[in-house]
Amino acid sequence: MAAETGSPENYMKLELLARPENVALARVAVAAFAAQANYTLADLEEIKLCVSEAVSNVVLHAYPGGPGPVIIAAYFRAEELVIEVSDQGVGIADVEKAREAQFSTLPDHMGLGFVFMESFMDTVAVESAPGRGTKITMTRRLPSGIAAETGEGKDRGRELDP
Amino acid sequence: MAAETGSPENYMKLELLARPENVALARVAVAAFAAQANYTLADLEEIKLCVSEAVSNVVLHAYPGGPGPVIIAAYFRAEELVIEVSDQGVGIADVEKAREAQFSTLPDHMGLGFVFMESFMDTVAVESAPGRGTKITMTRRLPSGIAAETGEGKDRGRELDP
Amino acid sequence: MVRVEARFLGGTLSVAIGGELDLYTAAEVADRIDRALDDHVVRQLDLDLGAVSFIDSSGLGVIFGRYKKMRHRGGHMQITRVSPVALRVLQMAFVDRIIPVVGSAGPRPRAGGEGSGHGS
Amino acid sequence: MVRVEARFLGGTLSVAIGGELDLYTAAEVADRIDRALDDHVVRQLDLDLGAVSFIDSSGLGVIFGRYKKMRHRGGHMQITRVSPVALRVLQMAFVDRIIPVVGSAGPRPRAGGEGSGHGS
Ligand SMILES: Nc1ncnc2c1ncn2[C@@H]1O[C@H](COP(=O)(O)OP(=O)(O)O)[C@@H](O)[C@H]1O
Ligand SMILES: Nc1ncnc2c1ncn2[C@@H]1O[C@H](COP(=O)(O)OP(=O)(O)O)[C@@H](O)[C@H]1O
Repeated sequence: MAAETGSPENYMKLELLARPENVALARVAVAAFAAQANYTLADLEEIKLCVSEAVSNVVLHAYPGGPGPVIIAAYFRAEELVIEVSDQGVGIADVEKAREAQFSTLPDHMGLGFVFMESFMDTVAVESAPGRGTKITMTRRLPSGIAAETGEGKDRGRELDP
Repeated sequence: MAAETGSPENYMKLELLARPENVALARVAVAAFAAQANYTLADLEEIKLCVSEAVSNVVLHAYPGGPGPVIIAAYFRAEELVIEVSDQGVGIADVEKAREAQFSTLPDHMGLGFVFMESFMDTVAVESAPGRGTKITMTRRLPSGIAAETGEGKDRGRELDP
Repeated sequence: MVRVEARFLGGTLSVAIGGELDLYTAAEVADRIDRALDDHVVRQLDLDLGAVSFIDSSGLGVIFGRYKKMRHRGGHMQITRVSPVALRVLQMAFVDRIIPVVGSAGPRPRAGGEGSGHGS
Repeated sequence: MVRVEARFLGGTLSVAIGGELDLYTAAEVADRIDRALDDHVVRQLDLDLGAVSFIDSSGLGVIFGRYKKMRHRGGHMQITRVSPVALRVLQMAFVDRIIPVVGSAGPRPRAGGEGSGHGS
Protein backbone atom coordinates (compact mmCIF):
# COMPACT_ATOMS: atom_id res chain seq x y z
CA MET A 1 0.00 0.00 0.00
CA ALA A 2 2.63 2.47 1.12
CA ALA A 3 4.78 1.50 -1.83
CA GLU A 4 2.05 2.58 -4.25
CA THR A 5 1.63 5.95 -2.60
CA GLY A 6 2.31 8.77 -4.99
CA SER A 7 2.66 6.30 -7.83
CA PRO A 8 1.98 7.66 -11.31
CA GLU A 9 -1.64 6.61 -11.59
CA ASN A 10 -2.98 8.58 -8.66
CA TYR A 11 -4.89 11.79 -9.39
CA MET A 12 -7.36 14.28 -7.96
CA LYS A 13 -9.77 16.61 -9.70
CA LEU A 14 -11.54 19.34 -7.76
CA GLU A 15 -14.24 21.62 -9.10
CA LEU A 16 -15.18 24.73 -7.15
CA LEU A 17 -16.97 27.98 -7.68
CA ALA A 18 -14.37 30.70 -8.27
CA ARG A 19 -14.98 32.63 -5.07
CA PRO A 20 -12.49 34.02 -2.56
CA GLU A 21 -13.55 31.69 0.25
CA ASN A 22 -12.76 28.62 -1.86
CA VAL A 23 -9.11 29.47 -2.52
CA ALA A 24 -7.95 27.99 0.79
CA LEU A 25 -9.83 24.75 0.08
CA ALA A 26 -8.10 24.44 -3.28
CA ARG A 27 -4.60 24.86 -1.87
CA VAL A 28 -5.24 22.56 1.10
CA ALA A 29 -6.58 19.80 -1.14
CA VAL A 30 -3.64 19.95 -3.54
CA ALA A 31 -1.15 20.08 -0.66
CA ALA A 32 -2.79 17.03 0.95
CA PHE A 33 -2.54 15.24 -2.40
CA ALA A 34 1.06 16.32 -2.99
CA ALA A 35 1.93 15.16 0.53
CA GLN A 36 1.55 11.60 -0.72
CA ALA A 37 4.95 12.10 -2.30
CA ASN A 38 7.56 12.79 0.31
CA TYR A 39 7.95 16.48 -0.31
CA THR A 40 9.29 18.49 2.61
CA LEU A 41 6.98 20.86 4.46
CA ALA A 42 8.77 23.77 2.75
CA ASP A 43 8.05 22.19 -0.65
CA LEU A 44 4.40 21.83 0.28
CA GLU A 45 4.25 25.49 1.33
CA GLU A 46 5.52 26.50 -2.10
CA ILE A 47 3.03 24.24 -3.85
CA LYS A 48 0.24 25.77 -1.76
CA LEU A 49 1.38 29.24 -2.73
CA CYS A 50 1.31 28.47 -6.45
CA VAL A 51 -2.15 26.91 -6.27
CA SER A 52 -3.33 29.92 -4.32
CA GLU A 53 -2.01 32.27 -7.01
CA ALA A 54 -3.52 30.36 -9.92
CA VAL A 55 -6.92 29.96 -8.27
CA SER A 56 -6.95 33.58 -7.02
CA ASN A 57 -6.35 34.66 -10.62
CA VAL A 58 -9.46 32.81 -11.72
CA VAL A 59 -11.47 34.44 -8.92
CA LEU A 60 -10.11 37.89 -9.74
CA HIS A 61 -9.97 37.87 -13.50
CA ALA A 62 -11.83 35.06 -15.25
CA TYR A 63 -15.48 35.82 -14.50
CA PRO A 64 -16.24 39.54 -14.38
CA GLY A 65 -19.95 38.75 -14.66
CA GLY A 66 -20.07 36.61 -11.50
CA PRO A 67 -18.32 33.46 -10.32
CA GLY A 68 -18.04 30.46 -12.61
CA PRO A 69 -16.27 27.14 -12.11
CA VAL A 70 -12.58 26.59 -11.52
CA ILE A 71 -11.15 23.10 -11.94
CA ILE A 72 -8.02 22.05 -10.10
CA ALA A 73 -6.49 18.77 -11.22
CA ALA A 74 -3.34 17.15 -9.93
CA TYR A 75 -1.59 13.92 -10.75
CA PHE A 76 1.75 12.23 -10.54
CA ARG A 77 3.58 11.51 -13.78
CA ALA A 78 6.99 9.91 -14.19
CA GLU A 79 9.26 12.15 -12.14
CA GLU A 80 6.87 15.01 -11.46
CA LEU A 81 3.71 16.35 -9.90
CA VAL A 82 1.44 18.05 -12.43
CA ILE A 83 -1.09 20.67 -11.32
CA GLU A 84 -3.66 22.11 -13.72
CA VAL A 85 -5.91 25.06 -12.92
CA SER A 86 -8.51 25.83 -15.55
CA ASP A 87 -11.52 28.06 -16.05
CA GLN A 88 -14.07 28.81 -18.76
CA GLY A 89 -13.78 32.55 -18.31
CA VAL A 90 -12.77 35.55 -20.41
CA GLY A 91 -9.31 34.26 -21.23
CA ILE A 92 -6.13 36.28 -21.68
CA ALA A 93 -5.58 38.33 -24.83
CA ASP A 94 -1.80 38.73 -24.50
CA VAL A 95 -0.31 35.86 -22.54
CA GLU A 96 3.25 37.15 -22.90
CA LYS A 97 2.30 40.47 -21.34
CA ALA A 98 0.25 38.81 -18.58
CA ARG A 99 3.25 36.77 -17.50
CA GLU A 100 5.46 39.82 -17.08
CA ALA A 101 6.31 40.81 -13.53
CA GLN A 102 4.26 43.71 -12.26
CA PHE A 103 1.78 43.51 -15.07
CA SER A 104 -1.79 43.50 -13.84
CA THR A 105 -5.05 44.53 -15.45
CA LEU A 106 -6.41 45.37 -12.00
CA PRO A 107 -5.46 48.56 -10.20
CA ASP A 108 -3.84 47.96 -6.79
CA HIS A 109 -2.66 44.52 -7.85
CA MET A 110 1.00 43.80 -7.91
CA GLY A 111 1.10 41.43 -10.85
CA LEU A 112 3.09 38.89 -8.87
CA GLY A 113 0.94 35.81 -9.43
CA PHE A 114 2.81 34.48 -12.45
CA VAL A 115 6.13 35.53 -10.94
CA PHE A 116 5.51 33.33 -7.92
CA MET A 117 4.31 30.40 -9.99
CA GLU A 118 7.41 30.59 -12.16
CA SER A 119 9.70 30.95 -9.16
CA PHE A 120 8.44 27.92 -7.29
CA MET A 121 7.49 25.51 -10.05
CA ASP A 122 9.76 23.82 -12.54
CA THR A 123 7.53 24.65 -15.51
CA VAL A 124 4.46 26.83 -15.98
CA ALA A 125 2.46 26.66 -19.21
CA VAL A 126 -0.46 28.95 -20.05
CA GLU A 127 -3.10 28.07 -22.62
CA SER A 128 -5.61 30.85 -23.10
CA ALA A 129 -7.62 32.67 -25.71
CA PRO A 130 -10.13 35.51 -25.32
CA GLY A 131 -13.57 34.09 -24.57
CA ARG A 132 -12.27 30.55 -24.35
CA GLY A 133 -10.96 30.35 -20.82
CA THR A 134 -7.54 29.73 -19.40
CA LYS A 135 -5.59 26.66 -18.37
CA ILE A 136 -2.44 26.88 -16.29
CA THR A 137 -0.29 23.74 -16.14
CA MET A 138 2.46 23.67 -13.54
CA THR A 139 4.93 20.89 -12.87
CA ARG A 140 7.21 20.26 -9.98
CA ARG A 141 9.82 17.53 -9.77
CA LEU A 142 9.14 14.83 -7.23
CA PRO A 143 11.51 14.67 -4.32
CA SER A 144 14.09 11.96 -4.86
CA GLY A 145 13.30 8.61 -3.35
CA ILE A 146 9.55 8.70 -3.90
CA ALA A 147 9.42 5.02 -4.82
CA ALA A 148 10.99 4.19 -1.49
CA GLU A 149 8.40 5.97 0.61
CA THR A 150 7.98 4.41 4.01
CA GLY A 151 5.77 4.81 7.01
CA GLU A 152 7.91 7.76 8.03
CA GLY A 153 7.12 9.62 4.84
CA LYS A 154 3.46 8.94 5.58
CA ASP A 155 3.88 10.51 8.99
CA ARG A 156 5.54 13.65 7.88
CA GLY A 157 3.72 14.29 4.68
CA ARG A 158 0.26 14.44 6.10
CA GLU A 159 1.00 16.91 8.85
CA LEU A 160 -0.59 19.85 7.13
CA ASP A 161 -2.77 22.63 8.22
CA PRO A 162 -5.08 24.51 5.91
CA MET B 1 -17.98 38.60 0.94
CA ALA B 2 -18.28 37.05 4.37
CA ALA B 3 -22.05 37.39 4.17
CA GLU B 4 -22.13 35.20 1.07
CA THR B 5 -20.05 32.51 2.71
CA GLY B 6 -21.88 29.24 2.83
CA SER B 7 -24.69 30.68 0.75
CA PRO B 8 -26.76 28.15 -1.21
CA GLU B 9 -24.96 28.41 -4.51
CA ASN B 10 -21.54 27.33 -3.29
CA TYR B 11 -20.42 23.80 -4.11
CA MET B 12 -17.40 21.53 -4.45
CA LYS B 13 -16.89 18.40 -6.47
CA LEU B 14 -13.85 16.20 -5.94
CA GLU B 15 -12.88 13.19 -7.99
CA LEU B 16 -10.28 10.78 -6.66
CA LEU B 17 -9.06 7.29 -7.26
CA ALA B 18 -10.67 5.00 -4.67
CA ARG B 19 -7.48 4.13 -2.80
CA PRO B 20 -6.83 4.06 0.94
CA GLU B 21 -4.38 6.98 0.90
CA ASN B 22 -7.00 9.28 -0.64
CA VAL B 23 -9.61 8.87 2.11
CA ALA B 24 -7.98 11.52 4.31
CA LEU B 25 -7.91 13.99 1.42
CA ALA B 26 -11.63 13.48 0.84
CA ARG B 27 -12.59 14.13 4.43
CA VAL B 28 -10.27 17.13 4.80
CA ALA B 29 -11.65 18.74 1.64
CA VAL B 30 -15.28 18.30 2.68
CA ALA B 31 -14.55 19.53 6.21
CA ALA B 32 -12.80 22.63 4.80
CA PHE B 33 -15.84 23.24 2.62
CA ALA B 34 -18.32 22.64 5.45
CA ALA B 35 -16.31 25.01 7.64
CA GLN B 36 -17.63 27.85 5.49
CA ALA B 37 -20.84 27.44 7.43
CA ASN B 38 -20.26 28.06 11.10
CA TYR B 39 -20.39 24.49 12.29
CA THR B 40 -18.61 23.79 15.55
CA LEU B 41 -15.39 21.80 15.53
CA ALA B 42 -17.34 18.84 16.95
CA ASP B 43 -19.81 19.10 14.04
CA LEU B 44 -16.91 19.13 11.60
CA GLU B 45 -15.41 16.04 13.25
CA GLU B 46 -18.69 14.20 12.70
CA ILE B 47 -18.89 15.33 9.09
CA LYS B 48 -15.31 14.11 8.55
CA LEU B 49 -16.21 10.76 10.05
CA CYS B 50 -19.18 10.25 7.72
CA VAL B 51 -17.18 11.20 4.63
CA SER B 52 -14.45 8.84 5.76
CA GLU B 53 -16.97 5.99 6.10
CA ALA B 54 -18.61 6.57 2.74
CA VAL B 55 -15.31 6.91 0.87
CA SER B 56 -13.75 3.95 2.69
CA ASN B 57 -16.72 1.87 1.57
CA VAL B 58 -15.99 2.72 -2.05
CA VAL B 59 -12.33 1.79 -1.55
CA LEU B 60 -13.24 -1.47 0.18
CA HIS B 61 -16.25 -2.67 -1.75
CA ALA B 62 -16.91 -0.91 -5.06
CA TYR B 63 -14.00 -2.00 -7.22
CA PRO B 64 -12.84 -5.56 -6.54
CA GLY B 65 -10.93 -5.51 -9.84
CA GLY B 66 -8.75 -2.51 -8.92
CA PRO B 67 -9.40 1.10 -7.95
CA GLY B 68 -11.85 3.20 -9.94
CA PRO B 69 -13.08 6.75 -9.39
CA VAL B 70 -14.96 8.06 -6.38
CA ILE B 71 -16.71 11.40 -6.64
CA ILE B 72 -17.37 13.48 -3.57
CA ALA B 73 -19.71 16.43 -4.06
CA ALA B 74 -20.90 18.89 -1.45
CA TYR B 75 -23.14 21.92 -1.60
CA PHE B 76 -25.28 24.12 0.57
CA ARG B 77 -29.02 24.02 0.00
CA ALA B 78 -31.65 25.97 1.91
CA GLU B 79 -31.06 24.90 5.49
CA GLU B 80 -28.62 22.08 4.93
CA LEU B 81 -25.29 20.81 3.76
CA VAL B 82 -25.61 18.02 1.20
CA ILE B 83 -22.78 15.53 0.69
CA GLU B 84 -22.83 12.97 -2.12
CA VAL B 85 -20.35 10.13 -2.48
CA SER B 86 -20.69 8.12 -5.67
CA ASP B 87 -18.89 5.40 -7.53
CA GLN B 88 -19.30 3.38 -10.73
CA GLY B 89 -18.53 0.11 -9.04
CA VAL B 90 -20.27 -3.20 -8.42
CA GLY B 91 -23.25 -1.71 -6.61
CA ILE B 92 -25.20 -3.20 -3.72
CA ALA B 93 -27.64 -6.04 -4.29
CA ASP B 94 -29.62 -5.68 -1.07
CA VAL B 95 -29.49 -2.11 0.20
CA GLU B 96 -31.74 -2.83 3.19
CA LYS B 97 -29.42 -5.56 4.38
CA ALA B 98 -26.28 -3.48 3.74
CA ARG B 99 -27.58 -0.72 5.97
CA GLU B 100 -28.11 -3.05 8.92
CA ALA B 101 -25.72 -2.71 11.82
CA GLN B 102 -23.01 -5.34 11.87
CA PHE B 103 -23.72 -6.46 8.35
CA SER B 104 -20.60 -6.68 6.24
CA THR B 105 -19.69 -8.68 3.19
CA LEU B 106 -16.05 -8.58 4.28
CA PRO B 107 -14.69 -10.81 7.03
CA ASP B 108 -13.16 -8.88 9.93
CA HIS B 109 -15.23 -5.81 9.14
CA MET B 110 -17.64 -4.54 11.72
CA GLY B 111 -20.37 -3.27 9.43
CA LEU B 112 -20.45 0.08 11.21
CA GLY B 113 -20.08 2.40 8.24
CA PHE B 114 -23.77 2.98 7.62
CA VAL B 115 -24.46 3.02 11.37
CA PHE B 116 -22.08 5.96 11.79
CA MET B 117 -23.43 7.82 8.78
CA GLU B 118 -26.97 7.45 10.06
CA SER B 119 -26.00 8.46 13.58
CA PHE B 120 -24.26 11.69 12.63
CA MET B 121 -26.21 12.86 9.60
CA ASP B 122 -29.82 13.99 9.47
CA THR B 123 -30.63 11.90 6.41
CA VAL B 124 -28.76 9.21 4.48
CA ALA B 125 -30.08 7.98 1.13
CA VAL B 126 -28.58 5.09 -0.84
CA GLU B 127 -29.11 4.64 -4.56
CA SER B 128 -27.51 1.48 -5.86
CA ALA B 129 -27.99 -1.40 -8.22
CA PRO B 130 -25.69 -4.33 -9.02
CA GLY B 131 -23.26 -3.34 -11.76
CA ARG B 132 -24.46 0.24 -11.80
CA GLY B 133 -22.55 1.79 -8.94
CA THR B 134 -23.62 3.40 -5.70
CA LYS B 135 -24.51 6.92 -4.65
CA ILE B 136 -24.78 7.92 -1.00
CA THR B 137 -26.49 11.24 -0.30
CA MET B 138 -26.16 12.59 3.22
CA THR B 139 -27.60 15.81 4.59
CA ARG B 140 -26.84 17.72 7.71
CA ARG B 141 -28.71 20.77 8.95
CA LEU B 142 -26.76 23.99 8.94
CA PRO B 143 -25.96 25.47 12.29
CA SER B 144 -28.40 28.22 13.14
CA GLY B 145 -27.30 31.71 12.22
CA ILE B 146 -25.43 30.82 9.06
CA ALA B 147 -26.67 33.86 7.21
CA ALA B 148 -25.19 36.03 9.92
CA GLU B 149 -21.68 34.61 9.72
CA THR B 150 -19.00 37.06 10.72
CA GLY B 151 -15.25 37.22 10.80
CA GLU B 152 -15.36 35.16 13.95
CA GLY B 153 -17.01 32.27 12.19
CA LYS B 154 -14.35 32.58 9.55
CA ASP B 155 -11.68 32.28 12.22
CA ARG B 156 -13.06 29.27 13.90
CA GLY B 157 -14.27 27.36 10.91
CA ARG B 158 -11.04 27.14 9.06
CA GLU B 159 -8.95 25.86 11.91
CA LEU B 160 -8.90 22.32 10.72
CA ASP B 161 -6.28 19.68 10.52
CA PRO B 162 -6.34 16.79 8.09
CA MET C 1 -0.07 10.52 9.94
CA VAL C 2 -0.05 7.75 12.48
CA ARG C 3 2.40 6.97 15.25
CA VAL C 4 2.66 3.70 17.15
CA GLU C 5 4.87 3.22 20.19
CA ALA C 6 5.08 -0.08 22.05
CA ARG C 7 6.72 -1.01 25.35
CA PHE C 8 6.82 -4.40 27.02
CA LEU C 9 7.29 -4.72 30.76
CA GLY C 10 6.37 -7.50 33.15
CA GLY C 11 3.85 -9.28 30.95
CA THR C 12 2.14 -6.08 29.84
CA LEU C 13 2.45 -4.64 26.36
CA SER C 14 1.68 -0.90 26.38
CA VAL C 15 0.91 0.60 23.00
CA ALA C 16 0.37 4.31 22.37
CA ILE C 17 -1.29 5.34 19.12
CA GLY C 18 -1.24 8.91 17.88
CA GLY C 19 -2.64 10.63 14.81
CA GLU C 20 -5.23 9.33 12.37
CA LEU C 21 -6.55 5.81 12.56
CA ASP C 22 -8.37 5.15 9.29
CA LEU C 23 -8.45 2.73 6.38
CA TYR C 24 -5.03 3.87 5.19
CA THR C 25 -3.21 3.56 8.49
CA ALA C 26 -5.20 0.65 9.98
CA ALA C 27 -3.19 -2.17 8.42
CA GLU C 28 0.10 -0.67 9.54
CA VAL C 29 -1.08 -0.15 13.11
CA ALA C 30 -2.50 -3.67 13.34
CA ASP C 31 0.71 -5.05 11.96
CA ARG C 32 2.95 -3.22 14.42
CA ILE C 33 0.87 -4.32 17.40
CA ASP C 34 0.71 -7.90 16.17
CA ARG C 35 4.46 -8.07 15.73
CA ALA C 36 4.96 -6.89 19.30
CA LEU C 37 2.37 -9.41 20.51
CA ASP C 38 4.25 -12.17 18.75
CA ASP C 39 7.61 -11.15 20.20
CA HIS C 40 6.59 -11.53 23.83
CA VAL C 41 4.37 -13.53 26.13
CA VAL C 42 1.79 -10.83 26.66
CA ARG C 43 -0.76 -11.27 29.42
CA GLN C 44 -2.15 -7.76 29.19
CA LEU C 45 -2.44 -5.23 26.36
CA ASP C 46 -2.78 -1.59 27.40
CA LEU C 47 -3.84 0.76 24.62
CA ASP C 48 -3.27 4.49 24.91
CA LEU C 49 -5.55 6.34 22.47
CA GLY C 50 -5.01 9.72 24.10
CA ALA C 51 -3.32 11.21 21.04
CA VAL C 52 -5.73 9.86 18.42
CA SER C 53 -6.95 12.83 16.38
CA PHE C 54 -9.24 10.87 14.08
CA ILE C 55 -10.75 7.41 14.16
CA ASP C 56 -13.45 5.81 12.05
CA SER C 57 -14.85 2.31 11.74
CA SER C 58 -11.66 1.03 10.10
CA GLY C 59 -9.74 2.26 13.13
CA LEU C 60 -12.23 0.64 15.48
CA GLY C 61 -11.73 -2.56 13.54
CA VAL C 62 -8.03 -2.55 14.47
CA ILE C 63 -8.83 -2.08 18.15
CA PHE C 64 -11.56 -4.67 18.24
CA GLY C 65 -9.39 -7.10 16.28
CA ARG C 66 -6.62 -6.81 18.89
CA TYR C 67 -9.20 -7.35 21.63
CA LYS C 68 -10.37 -10.56 19.99
CA LYS C 69 -6.77 -11.69 19.61
CA MET C 70 -6.02 -11.12 23.30
CA ARG C 71 -9.18 -12.93 24.31
CA HIS C 72 -8.29 -15.82 22.07
CA ARG C 73 -4.89 -16.06 23.80
CA GLY C 74 -6.47 -15.92 27.22
CA GLY C 75 -5.12 -12.43 27.93
CA HIS C 76 -6.69 -9.11 28.77
CA MET C 77 -6.93 -5.77 27.07
CA GLN C 78 -7.86 -2.33 28.30
CA ILE C 79 -7.81 1.23 27.02
CA THR C 80 -5.77 3.37 29.37
CA ARG C 81 -6.29 6.76 27.78
CA VAL C 82 -8.61 8.03 25.09
CA SER C 83 -8.98 11.37 23.33
CA PRO C 84 -12.45 12.95 23.37
CA VAL C 85 -12.87 12.35 19.64
CA ALA C 86 -11.98 8.68 19.99
CA LEU C 87 -14.15 8.21 23.07
CA ARG C 88 -17.25 9.40 21.23
CA VAL C 89 -16.64 6.94 18.42
CA LEU C 90 -15.98 4.07 20.86
CA GLN C 91 -19.19 4.88 22.70
CA MET C 92 -21.20 5.19 19.52
CA ALA C 93 -20.20 1.63 18.63
CA PHE C 94 -20.60 0.38 22.23
CA VAL C 95 -16.98 -0.76 22.09
CA ASP C 96 -16.45 0.88 25.48
CA ARG C 97 -18.89 -1.63 26.96
CA ILE C 98 -16.79 -4.54 25.75
CA ILE C 99 -13.25 -3.27 26.16
CA PRO C 100 -12.68 -1.58 29.53
CA VAL C 101 -11.75 2.08 29.28
CA VAL C 102 -9.94 2.81 32.52
CA GLY C 103 -8.49 6.23 31.75
CA SER C 104 -9.66 9.26 29.84
CA ALA C 105 -8.25 12.29 28.10
CA GLY C 106 -5.57 14.14 29.97
CA PRO C 107 -1.84 14.77 30.03
CA ARG C 108 0.13 11.76 29.02
CA PRO C 109 1.69 9.87 31.90
CA ARG C 110 5.47 9.70 31.66
CA ALA C 111 6.53 6.39 30.25
CA GLY C 112 8.60 4.95 33.10
CA GLY C 113 10.06 2.33 30.86
CA GLU C 114 13.08 0.13 31.08
CA GLY C 115 10.98 -2.18 28.93
CA SER C 116 12.14 -3.19 25.48
CA GLY C 117 11.16 -0.48 23.04
CA HIS C 118 9.39 -1.30 19.82
CA GLY C 119 9.86 0.98 16.81
CA SER C 120 7.81 4.12 16.61
CA MET D 1 -8.60 31.97 9.62
CA VAL D 2 -7.12 35.41 10.14
CA ARG D 3 -6.60 37.43 13.30
CA VAL D 4 -5.84 41.12 13.49
CA GLU D 5 -4.90 42.87 16.70
CA ALA D 6 -4.15 46.58 16.81
CA ARG D 7 -2.74 48.78 19.62
CA PHE D 8 -2.09 52.50 19.50
CA LEU D 9 0.47 54.08 21.79
CA GLY D 10 2.39 57.34 21.46
CA GLY D 11 1.92 57.88 17.76
CA THR D 12 2.66 54.27 16.85
CA LEU D 13 0.03 51.83 15.66
CA SER D 14 1.14 48.25 16.26
CA VAL D 15 -0.75 45.62 14.30
CA ALA D 16 -0.28 41.88 14.74
CA ILE D 17 -1.63 39.61 12.02
CA GLY D 18 -2.02 35.90 12.56
CA GLY D 19 -3.24 33.06 10.35
CA GLU D 20 -3.76 33.07 6.59
CA LEU D 21 -3.39 36.21 4.53
CA ASP D 22 -4.92 35.47 1.14
CA LEU D 23 -7.53 36.77 -1.30
CA TYR D 24 -10.35 35.88 1.08
CA THR D 25 -8.95 37.51 4.18
CA ALA D 26 -7.07 40.39 2.50
CA ALA D 27 -9.99 42.81 2.32
CA GLU D 28 -10.88 42.31 5.96
CA VAL D 29 -7.30 42.81 7.15
CA ALA D 30 -6.86 45.94 5.04
CA ASP D 31 -10.12 47.27 6.35
CA ARG D 32 -9.27 46.72 10.01
CA ILE D 33 -5.88 48.38 9.67
CA ASP D 34 -7.33 51.30 7.72
CA ARG D 35 -10.00 51.90 10.34
CA ALA D 36 -7.35 52.03 13.05
CA LEU D 37 -5.25 54.36 10.89
CA ASP D 38 -8.23 56.67 10.51
CA ASP D 39 -9.00 56.72 14.23
CA HIS D 40 -5.63 58.07 15.29
CA VAL D 41 -2.83 60.34 14.18
CA VAL D 42 -0.40 57.59 13.33
CA ARG D 43 3.23 58.51 12.70
CA GLN D 44 4.50 54.97 12.62
CA LEU D 45 2.92 51.63 11.67
CA ASP D 46 4.53 48.52 13.15
CA LEU D 47 3.43 45.27 11.56
CA ASP D 48 3.93 41.98 13.36
CA LEU D 49 3.76 39.09 10.87
CA GLY D 50 5.25 36.56 13.26
CA ALA D 51 2.09 34.45 13.37
CA VAL D 52 1.31 34.47 9.64
CA SER D 53 0.98 30.84 8.56
CA PHE D 54 0.27 31.56 4.90
CA ILE D 55 0.68 34.58 2.65
CA ASP D 56 0.43 34.95 -1.11
CA SER D 57 0.45 37.89 -3.51
CA SER D 58 -2.99 39.04 -2.32
CA GLY D 59 -1.60 39.19 1.22
CA LEU D 60 1.48 41.06 0.03
CA GLY D 61 -0.87 43.50 -1.66
CA VAL D 62 -2.39 44.37 1.72
CA ILE D 63 1.01 45.01 3.24
CA PHE D 64 2.30 47.02 0.34
CA GLY D 65 -0.95 48.98 0.20
CA ARG D 66 -0.56 50.01 3.86
CA TYR D 67 3.04 51.00 3.16
CA LYS D 68 1.95 53.27 0.33
CA LYS D 69 -0.73 54.78 2.56
CA MET D 70 1.75 55.56 5.33
CA ARG D 71 4.19 57.07 2.85
CA HIS D 72 1.42 59.18 1.40
CA ARG D 73 0.64 60.49 4.88
CA GLY D 74 4.27 61.24 5.59
CA GLY D 75 4.54 58.44 8.14
CA HIS D 76 6.72 55.35 8.44
CA MET D 77 6.12 51.67 8.40
CA GLN D 78 8.21 48.71 9.44
CA ILE D 79 7.79 44.98 9.93
CA THR D 80 8.74 44.08 13.48
CA ARG D 81 8.39 40.32 13.29
CA VAL D 82 7.93 37.88 10.44
CA SER D 83 7.36 34.14 10.29
CA PRO D 84 9.79 32.14 8.13
CA VAL D 85 7.03 31.41 5.59
CA ALA D 86 6.15 35.09 5.28
CA LEU D 87 9.77 36.18 5.10
CA ARG D 88 10.44 33.98 2.09
CA VAL D 89 7.48 35.46 0.23
CA LEU D 90 8.50 39.03 1.15
CA GLN D 91 12.01 38.36 -0.08
CA MET D 92 10.84 36.71 -3.27
CA ALA D 93 8.93 39.90 -4.11
CA PHE D 94 11.75 42.18 -2.87
CA VAL D 95 9.23 43.78 -0.51
CA ASP D 96 11.81 43.44 2.28
CA ARG D 97 14.05 45.88 0.36
CA ILE D 98 11.33 48.53 0.42
CA ILE D 99 9.70 48.04 3.80
CA PRO D 100 12.24 47.66 6.62
CA VAL D 101 12.09 44.29 8.36
CA VAL D 102 13.60 44.95 11.78
CA GLY D 103 12.68 41.75 13.57
CA SER D 104 12.47 38.13 12.58
CA ALA D 105 10.80 34.93 13.65
CA GLY D 106 10.90 34.24 17.36
CA PRO D 107 8.76 34.20 20.47
CA ARG D 108 6.21 36.94 20.47
CA PRO D 109 7.16 39.92 22.67
CA ARG D 110 4.59 40.58 25.38
CA ALA D 111 2.28 43.36 24.28
CA GLY D 112 3.02 45.99 26.89
CA GLY D 113 -0.19 47.75 26.09
CA GLU D 114 -2.16 50.39 27.86
CA GLY D 115 -2.86 51.54 24.32
CA SER D 116 -6.41 51.56 22.98
CA GLY D 117 -7.27 48.09 21.76
CA HIS D 118 -8.78 47.58 18.33
CA GLY D 119 -10.93 44.55 17.64
CA SER D 120 -9.21 41.23 17.26
N1 LIG E 1 -7.49 32.93 -15.20
C1 LIG E 1 -7.34 34.15 -15.78
N2 LIG E 1 -8.34 34.66 -16.57
C2 LIG E 1 -8.20 35.88 -17.16
N3 LIG E 1 -7.12 36.66 -17.01
C3 LIG E 1 -6.10 36.23 -16.23
C4 LIG E 1 -6.17 34.96 -15.57
N4 LIG E 1 -5.02 34.79 -14.88
C5 LIG E 1 -4.28 35.89 -15.09
N5 LIG E 1 -4.92 36.76 -15.90
C6 LIG E 1 -4.38 38.06 -16.40
O1 LIG E 1 -2.99 38.10 -16.21
C7 LIG E 1 -2.62 39.25 -15.45
C8 LIG E 1 -1.39 38.98 -14.61
O2 LIG E 1 -1.67 37.99 -13.63
P1 LIG E 1 -0.79 37.92 -12.31
O3 LIG E 1 0.67 37.89 -12.67
O4 LIG E 1 -1.26 36.80 -11.49
O5 LIG E 1 -1.06 39.29 -11.56
P2 LIG E 1 -2.39 39.85 -10.82
O6 LIG E 1 -3.31 38.70 -10.54
O7 LIG E 1 -1.84 40.49 -9.58
O8 LIG E 1 -3.01 40.84 -11.75
C9 LIG E 1 -3.86 39.60 -14.66
O9 LIG E 1 -3.88 40.96 -14.27
C10 LIG E 1 -4.97 39.25 -15.66
O10 LIG E 1 -5.18 40.28 -16.56
N1 LIG F 1 -19.91 1.80 -2.36
C1 LIG F 1 -20.24 0.50 -2.15
N2 LIG F 1 -20.18 -0.38 -3.18
C2 LIG F 1 -20.52 -1.69 -3.00
N3 LIG F 1 -20.93 -2.19 -1.81
C3 LIG F 1 -21.00 -1.36 -0.76
C4 LIG F 1 -20.68 0.01 -0.87
N4 LIG F 1 -20.86 0.59 0.34
C5 LIG F 1 -21.31 -0.38 1.16
N5 LIG F 1 -21.41 -1.56 0.51
C6 LIG F 1 -21.88 -2.85 1.07
O1 LIG F 1 -22.58 -2.56 2.28
C7 LIG F 1 -22.03 -3.35 3.34
C8 LIG F 1 -22.17 -2.63 4.66
O2 LIG F 1 -21.43 -1.43 4.66
P1 LIG F 1 -20.93 -0.80 6.03
O3 LIG F 1 -22.10 -0.63 6.95
O4 LIG F 1 -20.19 0.46 5.73
O5 LIG F 1 -19.97 -1.87 6.67
P2 LIG F 1 -18.50 -2.38 6.23
O6 LIG F 1 -17.91 -1.37 5.30
O7 LIG F 1 -17.75 -2.50 7.52
O8 LIG F 1 -18.69 -3.71 5.57
C9 LIG F 1 -20.60 -3.63 2.92
O9 LIG F 1 -20.07 -4.76 3.55
C10 LIG F 1 -20.75 -3.80 1.42
O10 LIG F 1 -21.19 -5.11 1.09
